Amino acid sequence: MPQPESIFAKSRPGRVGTNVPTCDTPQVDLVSTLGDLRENLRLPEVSELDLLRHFTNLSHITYGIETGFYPLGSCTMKYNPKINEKTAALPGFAGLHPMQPASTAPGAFELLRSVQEMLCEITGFSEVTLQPLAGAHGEMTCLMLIKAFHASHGEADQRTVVLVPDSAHGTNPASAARCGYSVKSIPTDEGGNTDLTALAGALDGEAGKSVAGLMLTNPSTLGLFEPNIERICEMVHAAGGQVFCDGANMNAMVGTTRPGDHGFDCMHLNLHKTFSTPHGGGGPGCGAIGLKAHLEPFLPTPVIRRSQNGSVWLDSDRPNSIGRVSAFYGQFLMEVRAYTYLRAYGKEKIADISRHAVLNANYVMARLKDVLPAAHNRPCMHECVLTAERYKREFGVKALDISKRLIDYGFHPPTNYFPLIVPEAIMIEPTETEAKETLDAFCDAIILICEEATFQPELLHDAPSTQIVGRLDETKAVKELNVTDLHL
Amino acid sequence: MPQPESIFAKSRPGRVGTNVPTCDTPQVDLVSTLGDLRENLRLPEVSELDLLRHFTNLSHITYGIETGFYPLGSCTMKYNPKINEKTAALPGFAGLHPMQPASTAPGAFELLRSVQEMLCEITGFSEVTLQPLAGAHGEMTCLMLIKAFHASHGEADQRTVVLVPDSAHGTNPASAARCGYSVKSIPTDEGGNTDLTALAGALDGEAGKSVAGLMLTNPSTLGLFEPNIERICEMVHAAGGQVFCDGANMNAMVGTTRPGDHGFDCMHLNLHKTFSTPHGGGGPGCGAIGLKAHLEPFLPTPVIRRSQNGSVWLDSDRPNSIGRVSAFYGQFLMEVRAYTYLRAYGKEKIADISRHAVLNANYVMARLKDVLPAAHNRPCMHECVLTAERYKREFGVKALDISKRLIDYGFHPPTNYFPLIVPEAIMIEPTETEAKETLDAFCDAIILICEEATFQPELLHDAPSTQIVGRLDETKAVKELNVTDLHL
Amino acid sequence: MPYIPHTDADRAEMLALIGVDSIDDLFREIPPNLLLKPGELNIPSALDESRLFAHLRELSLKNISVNDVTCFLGAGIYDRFIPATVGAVISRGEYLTSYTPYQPEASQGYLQTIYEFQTMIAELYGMEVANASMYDASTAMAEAAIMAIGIVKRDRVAVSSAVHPHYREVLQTYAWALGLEVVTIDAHDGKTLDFSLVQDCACVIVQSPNFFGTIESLSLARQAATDHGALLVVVSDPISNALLKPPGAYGADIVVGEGQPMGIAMGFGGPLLGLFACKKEYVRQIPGRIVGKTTELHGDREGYVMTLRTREQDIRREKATSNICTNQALMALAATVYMTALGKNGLQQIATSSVRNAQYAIQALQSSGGKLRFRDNVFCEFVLDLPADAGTVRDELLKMGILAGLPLGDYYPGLSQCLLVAVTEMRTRDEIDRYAAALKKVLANLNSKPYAEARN
Amino acid sequence: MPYIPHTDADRAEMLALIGVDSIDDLFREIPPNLLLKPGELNIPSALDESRLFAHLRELSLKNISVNDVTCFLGAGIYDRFIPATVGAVISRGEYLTSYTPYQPEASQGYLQTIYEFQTMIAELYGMEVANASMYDASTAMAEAAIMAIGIVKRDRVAVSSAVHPHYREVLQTYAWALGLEVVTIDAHDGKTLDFSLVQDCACVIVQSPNFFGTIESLSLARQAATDHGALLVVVSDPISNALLKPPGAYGADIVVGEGQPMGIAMGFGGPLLGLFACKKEYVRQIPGRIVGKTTELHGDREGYVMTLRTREQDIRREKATSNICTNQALMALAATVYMTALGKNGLQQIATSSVRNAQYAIQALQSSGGKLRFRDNVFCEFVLDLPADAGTVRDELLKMGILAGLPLGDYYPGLSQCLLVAVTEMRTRDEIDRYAAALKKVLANLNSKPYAEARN
Ligand SMILES: Cc1ncc(COP(=O)(O)O)c(C=O)c1O
Ligand SMILES: Cc1ncc(COP(=O)(O)O)c(C=O)c1O
Repeated sequence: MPQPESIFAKSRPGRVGTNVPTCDTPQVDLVSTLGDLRENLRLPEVSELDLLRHFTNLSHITYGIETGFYPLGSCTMKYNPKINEKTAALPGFAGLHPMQPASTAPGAFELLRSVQEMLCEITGFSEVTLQPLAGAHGEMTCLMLIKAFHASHGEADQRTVVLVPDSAHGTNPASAARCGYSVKSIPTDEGGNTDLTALAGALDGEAGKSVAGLMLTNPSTLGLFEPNIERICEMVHAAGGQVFCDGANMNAMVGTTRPGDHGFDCMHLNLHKTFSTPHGGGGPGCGAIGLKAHLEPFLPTPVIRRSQNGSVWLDSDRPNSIGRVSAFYGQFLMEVRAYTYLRAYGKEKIADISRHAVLNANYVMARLKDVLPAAHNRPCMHECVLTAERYKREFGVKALDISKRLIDYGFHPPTNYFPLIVPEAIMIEPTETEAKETLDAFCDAIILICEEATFQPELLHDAPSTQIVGRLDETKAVKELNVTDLHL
Repeated sequence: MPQPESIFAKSRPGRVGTNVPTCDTPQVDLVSTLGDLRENLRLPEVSELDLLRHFTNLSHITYGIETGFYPLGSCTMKYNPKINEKTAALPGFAGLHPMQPASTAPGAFELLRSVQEMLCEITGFSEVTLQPLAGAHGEMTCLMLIKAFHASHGEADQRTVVLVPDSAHGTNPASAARCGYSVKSIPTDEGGNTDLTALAGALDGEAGKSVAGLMLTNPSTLGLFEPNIERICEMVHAAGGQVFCDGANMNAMVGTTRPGDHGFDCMHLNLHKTFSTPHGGGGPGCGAIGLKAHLEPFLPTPVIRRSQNGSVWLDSDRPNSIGRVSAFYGQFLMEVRAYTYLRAYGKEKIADISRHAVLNANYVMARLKDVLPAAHNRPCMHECVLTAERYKREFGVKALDISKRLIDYGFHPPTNYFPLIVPEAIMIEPTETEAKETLDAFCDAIILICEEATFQPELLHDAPSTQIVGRLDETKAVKELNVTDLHL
Repeated sequence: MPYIPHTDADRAEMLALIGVDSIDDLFREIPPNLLLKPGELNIPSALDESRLFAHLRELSLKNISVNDVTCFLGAGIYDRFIPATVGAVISRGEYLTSYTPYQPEASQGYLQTIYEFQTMIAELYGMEVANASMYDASTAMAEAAIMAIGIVKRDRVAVSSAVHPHYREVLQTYAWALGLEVVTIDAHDGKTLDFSLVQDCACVIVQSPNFFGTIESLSLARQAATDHGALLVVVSDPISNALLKPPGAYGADIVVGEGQPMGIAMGFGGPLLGLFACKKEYVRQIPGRIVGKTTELHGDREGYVMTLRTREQDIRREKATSNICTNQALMALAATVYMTALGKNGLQQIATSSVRNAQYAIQALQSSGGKLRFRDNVFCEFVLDLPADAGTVRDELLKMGILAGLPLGDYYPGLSQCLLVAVTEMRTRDEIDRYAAALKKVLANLNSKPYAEARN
Repeated sequence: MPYIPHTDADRAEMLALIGVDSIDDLFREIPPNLLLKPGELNIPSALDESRLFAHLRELSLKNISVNDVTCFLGAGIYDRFIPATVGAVISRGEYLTSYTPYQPEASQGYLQTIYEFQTMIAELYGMEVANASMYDASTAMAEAAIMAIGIVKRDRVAVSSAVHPHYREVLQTYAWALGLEVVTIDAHDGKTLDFSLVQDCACVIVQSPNFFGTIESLSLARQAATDHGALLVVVSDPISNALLKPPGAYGADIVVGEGQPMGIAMGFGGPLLGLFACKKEYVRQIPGRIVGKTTELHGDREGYVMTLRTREQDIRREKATSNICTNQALMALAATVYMTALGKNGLQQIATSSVRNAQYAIQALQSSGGKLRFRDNVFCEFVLDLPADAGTVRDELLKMGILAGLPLGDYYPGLSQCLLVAVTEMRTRDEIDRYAAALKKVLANLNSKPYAEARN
């Protein structure tokens, strides 16, 4: 396949790619109506067919879940059911204006409220809001609730520190910073759990009084369930702090255990992970949050409620609200998908999600244990974190090289170098929607690659060799920054 | 890319690929209700995701118009607008049952009748029926009308021969045979036109009395307009025969000239060619036919009519009808697409179709004239027929080799070895929806290939080398016939 | 026009290279009197995409679709479950916009799906081979008759009156054109029992489940065909084959059917999908495309090609086994995805649900005043005898949101008080109960009103 | 469950290899008191696909959508033409189901579309660089303010009251969390003129066309920003940029906007598309993903990668330029297809049509009893002053099938008789006439009835 051309290179002045609406109102003089006009507008001009060819051929060099196995750790690349796309496309959902009178969209509010209620039940929290637009946005919203909570006790100025484990995802400290908090890192112990001594130290005495809260990922980014979770929550609470759960790993827990029961005060969810709204190449995400009653007063506006009689209403009279965190009701059409997904499983089958996600991850871990040992010798949850340290040490082969070589074998690589605390980390999250044969084929490929690493390491260094391009020069990309088509 | 597995190889007992409707009526004993039951049912059992991966990956090794240029002569591989797919999917069309009371589908009948009327206007015939399901089916229906016409004059037994030019598409003689006619071949003259002397001979005296009609493709399959068309029709009519137009090449004529005005009595259309209903990998086709008043009594039932007051009605009282040629109203959802297409062009732009189709074909012919001369030195219509005879003679390179090599350059090959009367025929139909740059890239590739043919003929013999498989053994396919998965 | 990419500059450059002054010049071989003037055609004006969609939507909303009413109408076209994956696959541009895979190396994906389709259809019907598709069941049946004529060398075919009337009409049209004779075997009590007319026929054609929903005795038919030296052609709803002993197991020579129930929208009856399977010994007489597996000429990778091409019109011309060229590939793909999605269990499940729903409906509708007309086993469709004109009852029920079935009077004059009722897996107990209640009401009204006359 | 492929045999083999007896064993590290019992969760029961779709369809039909009424409501979200090609592209599984292109070699296609998106957005806004997308315009604006704070090192931002009220609310939320101050510049007669409050601010934020539809004087804003040592942040509807001199040409430092009008369904306000562009000198402060062009490490083929990654949270953690991770890639792809489909001419055409339609509507609605509230140039949205409560008028017009606009009273207490009216290219003269006629009727009724009290 030849290198694809830029859409601008395909452009010819005067071509059109669609039949835009005609206009039957009188002409106007644009200058006198609008004022200063622009000089030119360099957008592509191509026919409909050439448009479709461009994007069709580019899709052929884009790896998606429907192309093959995509075990990107921490991202829960599960199957995105096609029925969800059909329901989200219904004109009665897709054609709603967010500022049309609320009374004209009862079906939409019913759906939103139902999603909230199902998520409350699944997470063990008393309220959920769907306003956050992605995981990180949800984290930030949770921290804002925590901030407002402390402020309501007059402790806003005092509690300025957020504790974040060293294994946390980058969005955790970044979200804390976005809320004006300083971040204190909490180490992970040898066994892969939160270091309770260090935590106790951070919560002790004066230090403890400055702590706004702890951001804990459970299961952790090591793919391990935090067995001391109840104790940890108690410790933080005792010091007056709040505990936030990074719920990116909720796929390990759906129907099996509930963060609300663990002692967390609030959590975020990535509906685009756990509840299968499609990742879309990097979004839209969908970041619901769950919280307990004491944080409810601070919920972002507007709040969608259900009254005793079952009807759904919009509560905008929220004097203690942190305010809006996004323009409207969240990623509505993604909520339609999540709703469809939840109703397809139902109470009967919902636990199958976490049970098979965990089964698959443990299976991969077991199959690979001789070539790529797990960072911790414990049952993993929905994902396993392995280390390629030996290959780096002995053969100069890095985790990234193994990943790139996997592309040649037709697989999307796992996550690399995360969590940061595991050297040469390879984080594999198979998800529940993968069949045993797929896992076997993937493990077989890894085992083969590990053999290649030993005998023909250059195969890995030069990988991938089967794609439209070989390994790309990221340093050059930064140094000779080219982020828009300069030939325009 | 590895060779794709069979869907049966991916099957595991107990898997399901969709959530079928549940049942809430009482169980029944199947044996007593139904009688003998089958023993097993070996259908694939895969998950939804594995289903999608299978068909997604197979699509990646399927060349379509949206992948690239597809100049398959005689097939009119033009752009199939996406809006047509949207209108055809409307529940008020897709969800209609053909046997629901006619009074409950006025929109559908209005649409069908409007398609008929537009096609009447475009072809110059007085009536159109949409019942035929593809081009060949339309040919056959036309011949049946002709047969019924002769029968109505008591000439059914006498007129047993159909004249078919030697350049005709294979469906023409086959359709004639399907109507019990014997076929007499009419040669093409040096200039690429119907040999009038031979035609006169076939129509002369007793021979002429046995002639039911002539099946003429205009423009011919040589891509040439038959300049003597009026004369030819007169000659056949004078002998008491009817003239059928194979309208597969209507794309050369839309808005420019009308077969009904040429003297033809009836014609078929391939809506999947001229009117852009998608080819779907080999169908559904869509075979409307047009006819003049004297053939109307014999139309297949039911006939959709418009009364004076504008309302549309179903005429089933047709004593002279040939009867049904298909189960219902034709390829209805394809008619929706054709209607959408016709209304997008409208009277203002409809002629642009033929004008640009002809422009593109002549451009390709002109660009290639030094390497692949046209079979006839005349302006072509919507397609041009070139000959690779020289390459075969001089370098042992066949038209097929050139075609296969084009695949390596990213193009779908043209039609080969048709019409049969041109040695090493390469029949190129670019259609109006291709941009000049695409034609240039294609012509550049052909020129390069012709050079390769001269200096490195093995490149062509071995082509294609870029696909999932190399050239396949068709003889073995026949000898070791394997048309179902024997491993089942 | 976004469908035509040419700019003025393009046109000028192209004309210059061709060496003519204008596009008109390219049409110079057309006699001038045959040329249209610009804008001469009297068709409606162009609509932009947005208005066009609005216009089509409006037209579509004038129709009553199965989304608006509860559908108990079948008669060969069924309101069945279509998995969302079907649309997701067949709308992919690669499948939608490709054509007959004349160049197999560039179409391996599509060819493989056709091969898989053939395998699944053969399996479903219990036959050895199946082709790549026919237009619809009616033409598939006519082709089967003609194929039998060619094999047995007799010019007459026998068809049961319990075969879909439209299919029989199409057969009649085809037969007339070829000068063949069609003899009709009258069914008794909704079932085909007397095969004496098969004598001297090339084949006997029965449908099972037949038009009335009744499961025919295929062993009887097989025996009769053998006795008379005729082939047995069976028309069969593929869904019923999920449960029933398939025609192949009874020794059918050719089996055809309508593939629409397998993942294809009813679409006012088109596009449909003709299924065609036969014994391997007849494969060289089969009409239409067929895909085979082979290997590379100069390698050992496996691949797929269209095969037995010498049967076909483009090579064999008037001697071809059929004139069919373009078939229903995309619909065959839809059915392939459907059969893959449902698989063994899913297909048997929906078939069983249909049987259960139909049995429940038989009970419910009988207690509302209908009577089962025929007593033999049915799959999921049955004939309900009413104490009133079936057309009138159908019309009344339609007003209550129920598409009650097909009045049979137009097809079988003796059955003008009969309604052909289909109950698929899509119907619920509640919907059937509502049908029964509505029927009761309608019958009561008809009996108490001037309508009662209709019964005389 | 078709989403989970495991058979009993699979489970047994897998557990055996892992070396445990049951799936429960794998959860043994979870304290037993935290484990749910099977079926304990109180959520609704499962629905099969067909019933599920029917249920969702029913829910959707409870809503009044733009298919049911004529939409003159805008306020940042617009009913605009969406070419069919947009849906055809973004529904392709490769795009829909991939994720952030961390492995560029396996995602060159998507990366190229993002690079093309950045190019088009930069061009549209007249800026040097654009990022790969933000969540929506409101968060993009808040991020722009925070970015300005980081660049200018002041902890206060100024925003015009004529900026979308929701965006300002979001800004306020973000600012509160960071301890930043937001000062609001009151617009005069619908336009931002007095910039004295920009003093000591890191930036001034104006929207043009602003919330009232009025085209702001960006040269004035630019001058004021420069005078006060602040950055100029402009919020701008991308469609208006097809015609208007873009913010970049006025020297804006950061431009953000809502990409929804470019090929994205209104979808009750989500998913949307935050646009973010800035001067090249600030590119290292930009939030979110950005794609760059580079070449192979060991070759010279060109390719695309995510670049300037050290700005981002996964590498820089609490020092990152933003916490954003997942953005709105698929919506950016939709906008890319949209901009490609319309191109220069199409985009200018629909922008011009919107202007014409709005001007026509201004005339028509004024002759029906409305008054244009502000006198400055508008793009395609304007404030109509009514002789009645705007909410009441809106509700009455809705009964007549017209979604008349946004009553402004909730946002601007002084404007409770004002309606914000948007007129896009989708509206026709006839629809505008019907709006005008309906308004006349409504106003006449309101004046003659007890409603008249509302005017006091
Ligand atoms: C553990 C963890 N937390 C938070 C996030 C942030 O979620 P999002 O990308 O939706 O902002 C991610 C995902 O990327 C994650 O893996
Ligand atoms: C000239 C000509 N006539 C007739 C046909 C038959 O049309 P169809 O394939 O739709 O049956 C074709 C197309 O294949 C053709 O090219």
